[in-house]
Amino acid sequence: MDLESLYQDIILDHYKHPRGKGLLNKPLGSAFHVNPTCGDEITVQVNRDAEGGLIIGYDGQGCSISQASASVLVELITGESIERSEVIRKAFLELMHAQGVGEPDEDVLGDAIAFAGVAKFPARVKCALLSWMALQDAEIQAGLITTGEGA
Amino acid sequence: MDLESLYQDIILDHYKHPRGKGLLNKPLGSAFHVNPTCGDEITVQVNRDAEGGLIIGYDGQGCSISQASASVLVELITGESIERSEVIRKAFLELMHAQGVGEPDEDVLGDAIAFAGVAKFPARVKCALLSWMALQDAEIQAGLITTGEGA
Amino acid sequence: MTALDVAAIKADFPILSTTVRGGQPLVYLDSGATSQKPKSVLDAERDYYEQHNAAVHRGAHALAELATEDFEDARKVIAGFVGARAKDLVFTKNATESLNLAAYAFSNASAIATHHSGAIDPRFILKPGDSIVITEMEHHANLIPWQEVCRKTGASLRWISLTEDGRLDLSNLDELIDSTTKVVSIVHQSNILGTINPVQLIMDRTHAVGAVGIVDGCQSVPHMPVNVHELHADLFAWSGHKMLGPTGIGCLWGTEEILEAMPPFLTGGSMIQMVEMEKSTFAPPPQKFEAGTPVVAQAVALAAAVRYLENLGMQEVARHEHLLAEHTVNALNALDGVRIIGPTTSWERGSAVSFVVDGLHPHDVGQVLDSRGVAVRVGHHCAWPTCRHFGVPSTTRISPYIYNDIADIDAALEGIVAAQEFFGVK
Amino acid sequence: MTALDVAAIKADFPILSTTVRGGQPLVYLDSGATSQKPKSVLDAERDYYEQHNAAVHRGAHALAELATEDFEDARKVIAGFVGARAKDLVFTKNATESLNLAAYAFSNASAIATHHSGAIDPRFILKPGDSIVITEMEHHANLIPWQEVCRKTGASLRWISLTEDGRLDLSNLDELIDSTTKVVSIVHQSNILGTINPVQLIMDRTHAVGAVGIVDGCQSVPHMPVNVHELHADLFAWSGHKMLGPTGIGCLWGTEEILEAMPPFLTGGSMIQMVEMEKSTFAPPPQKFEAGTPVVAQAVALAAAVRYLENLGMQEVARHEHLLAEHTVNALNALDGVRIIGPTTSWERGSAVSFVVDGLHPHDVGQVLDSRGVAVRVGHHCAWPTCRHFGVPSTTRISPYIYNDIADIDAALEGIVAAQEFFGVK
Ligand SMILES: Cc1ncc(COP(=O)(O)O)c(C=O)c1O
Ligand SMILES: Cc1ncc(COP(=O)(O)O)c(C=O)c1O
Repeated sequence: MDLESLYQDIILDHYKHPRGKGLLNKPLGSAFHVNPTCGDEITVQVNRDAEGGLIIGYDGQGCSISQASASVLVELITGESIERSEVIRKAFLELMHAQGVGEPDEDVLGDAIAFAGVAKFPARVKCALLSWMALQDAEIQAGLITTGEGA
Repeated sequence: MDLESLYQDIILDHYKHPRGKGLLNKPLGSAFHVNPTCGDEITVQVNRDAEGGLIIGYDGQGCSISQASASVLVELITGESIERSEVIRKAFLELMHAQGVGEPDEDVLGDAIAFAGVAKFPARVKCALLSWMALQDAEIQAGLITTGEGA
Repeated sequence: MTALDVAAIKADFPILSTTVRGGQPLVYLDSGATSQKPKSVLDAERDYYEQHNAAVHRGAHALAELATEDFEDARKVIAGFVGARAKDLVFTKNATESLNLAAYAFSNASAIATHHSGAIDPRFILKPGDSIVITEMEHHANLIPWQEVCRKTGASLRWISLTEDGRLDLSNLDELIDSTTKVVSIVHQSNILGTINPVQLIMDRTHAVGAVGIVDGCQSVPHMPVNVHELHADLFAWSGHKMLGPTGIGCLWGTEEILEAMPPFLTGGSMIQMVEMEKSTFAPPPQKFEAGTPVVAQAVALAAAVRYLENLGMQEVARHEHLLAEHTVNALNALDGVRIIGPTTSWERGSAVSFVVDGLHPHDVGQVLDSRGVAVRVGHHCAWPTCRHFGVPSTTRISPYIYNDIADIDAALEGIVAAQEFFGVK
Repeated sequence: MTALDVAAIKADFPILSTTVRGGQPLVYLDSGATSQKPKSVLDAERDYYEQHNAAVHRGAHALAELATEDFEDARKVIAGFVGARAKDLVFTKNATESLNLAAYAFSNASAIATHHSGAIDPRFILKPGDSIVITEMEHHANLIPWQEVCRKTGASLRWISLTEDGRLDLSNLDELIDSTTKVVSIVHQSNILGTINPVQLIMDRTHAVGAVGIVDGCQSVPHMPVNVHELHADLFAWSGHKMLGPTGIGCLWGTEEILEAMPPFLTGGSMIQMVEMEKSTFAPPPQKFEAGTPVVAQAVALAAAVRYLENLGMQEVARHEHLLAEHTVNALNALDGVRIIGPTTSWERGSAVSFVVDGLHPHDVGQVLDSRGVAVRVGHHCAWPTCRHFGVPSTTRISPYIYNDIADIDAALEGIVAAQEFFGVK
């Protein structure tokens, strides 16, 4: 098997050098998610800056995929509007459920297109989605989106 | 299949003309048994005559095998001593578990040797044993034998 | 005349070309108890073991992925068969476990509520004064679990009685199902009488009083098209082994809402969200109800059974069985000294037909049939109170399936006459 | 060096000659999760369906006789494997159900006792103030059912803690198991640590305080000779699928006395003595605990698995696994940056070995091994609190069986080094 198709350099880089890791002082919403098969945990928090752009905080422990995914999430979502962040979140979900077929949109997903290879490993899809599911819950908690939206 | 090897003439005769069917006035012991797969029921009762010989009463409903078996039981056990009745009961149990091999002892079993063919039909062995198991319980209840004896 | 090509179907079932009792060709008419299995089902199970077998949901290696995919694909196929979504389908070991799972929701909730207030959905909490309603034609699997719930909670059991021709007596339905009623659990098609019950009507009354409605579909799913949404039930249980599937698998469908609300039943691995020594939280349904290593190979095989049936078409299956039912009831009605227990016409009834023969015990009827290679069931068919209702200790039951034709039924009919002759009651 | 002819054994398992991940030969080291199945087991199951399949215990026709005989012969063979009598062996769907069956005896008895005094054996009635004792190395299957019993009865849960090298800390055993204790339920061999526990000693203490003693034998029965009488337990649970058997079957052995005393768990057909609408009485064990159509084909197949193992000899199996354990722990001890979670010597431990790699997450270790065709398990192995105890979120586990040799272990070891290199932590 081609290990590099799963562990792309971008993923390994985010894993080793996570961007924006750390919790917020006064989050608007916060969600703790856990992967029940391996015990990996993540807390994702949201707030908004003066212009209404999103501020993301997170902390957790887990495998390279789940950690890199959270780091990429922060990079992609920080400063974005709710609407734009929903577009990105849904595109990432779609990518993860595409089982490796189709061309991800780099304009929307940026570094996250590196996760295309993960979609071929059903057991790792959960890892990649962990922070994104927590983001959704944190946004619901913050009243920024309503339940079920784009679930 | 040879239906006659199961339904021997003696069995059919006892089925159509049951001997000594009916309950006792004041039984020493009485046991009600039921076959949980078909709902067949039998009550067997014991008492003793002046010389200590056994008196048997029974009533119930069921298939030809269970009814004929009860009738044969009455014929064989009535008037016998406890000791002798235990010999007969155990011989009948053995016959039923012999799966049709070996030669039953006609001196002990009398008409009951006709049940040798029943032993080849596991589902019918229960029918044949119904009254004999009830007899054992009735004798235990009457204090004539103790639990487990020859079980 | 029949809707199915029975000869071709028979050829798919290896056991149907065997002989019994010293060379008699087997005529299998005991499918109400358990059905036979086509080659494709046996192949599916074996292929799973030889190619993909691994622990599902827990592993990350290649086989674990394949096994998990097989298992969840099977769930989709089986759920789709009854018009349901995969996420609303729980696998159990048999319909009996499915019905117990439902019953334990009530006794567990009631027990937890005595020690912990709140957090438990009040619909499941039973106490003295509450009632549970079933029918007098229930299989023991849908009777004794409710007796046990009553023993544990103090609730009381009520039942819908039967008419002379083996249908539900609905004359006092609104009194039976009243404001005290918390659960109504009824059989869709009776395994002993063959009656098909007006489930939707009873479920609607159930919901009118705010009770939970449960349907036992053991004898309907194998024999007719079933769409769970049309029944208006909250929970719907059935078994795999009666519909060409293997032993060891049962199903419980539930609405998303009810499955979410029910407390778990079996607990352990794979049904959890988080576990500490002091307390645990649970996964969403269906995992919440599937503790431990699930019945994986059985699910894969049952999906193959579903594919086999879908290939025939359930409308065609139902039509075929209706023709067999018609032939059977007409022929039995015409036989001297034979009385059908259950509906004597083919209207709203399945192909399983119970009967008694004057002067003959069912065991003896069954034995004569068996001596001719014809396998039927004798006994109370796990519906003992139904037998009592009709004043018989037991019955003989002919229950055909897709691989039976009119000739098979006729073999049974001839056997009945032969039994009457053998025992001299004719 | 090994006690078994592994090459010959491998040839009996079709799946072991398949390839994964684009042509890598499969090295299966996840038998602690579920074992693979030899041809003879698959043949036995198929033969049953093709020749004898019918409803057991209920039918009187030829097939029903054959099926019943197959099923009850299987019970004898499987019971005999652990030195037990057939009548003391209950079939379930998995060990999780077996352990739940045991736990529900207590919650059911307690609930019934609140509504009906007498008739219930007081040993099973729990109330606030009573305690249940387990260990900190239990599989969720032997933890959550007891948490649930506590929620339902108000009893409290206690546990035996662990030493640094993954053994039970028995220093305060007599305080933990005291006069308040009604149940002690412990694992024979830990699935995550590999530790073999001094079960007999703990069971003797259990009986000294008059409590019921239960042992989870999931990881012992497949791997060593087990005689239930030597363990001094009242109840003993294990699964079929971890010992070459099919999915969908578990076992519960109990002493005659305890099985008689326990209330039933699942209720329905085949477990009854008499049934009326108002009340039912129950059959003697084991039928009392086997409601509904049992796992017949699975029992037949599990009996074939037992025959396969008996043919190898369980002493030889244990010796083989001991050699593998020794090799594995020694090699892992010698690897830089690798820490075994559990006993670091082969004394009183099985061949399943968990470990963590500095700087690497178990998922990533497992993935690298998987890319080389080596299947291991990563995660908390359904023993999450045990992971917490050792301060790790999860582990990687190598768990070999009779079809693995030293070369298989070495393939895993090489994979660990490759993972360290790939992720640059070496
Ligand atoms: C020690 C132990 N107990 C219980 C179980 C549960 O077994 P099953 O999943 O077969 O019910 C397992 C296996 O997963 C185990 O290893
Ligand atoms: C109507 C009905 N309900 C429940 C059951 C129980 O099914 P199982 O034995 O598969 O659990 C049966 C079959 O025996 C049945 O016919």
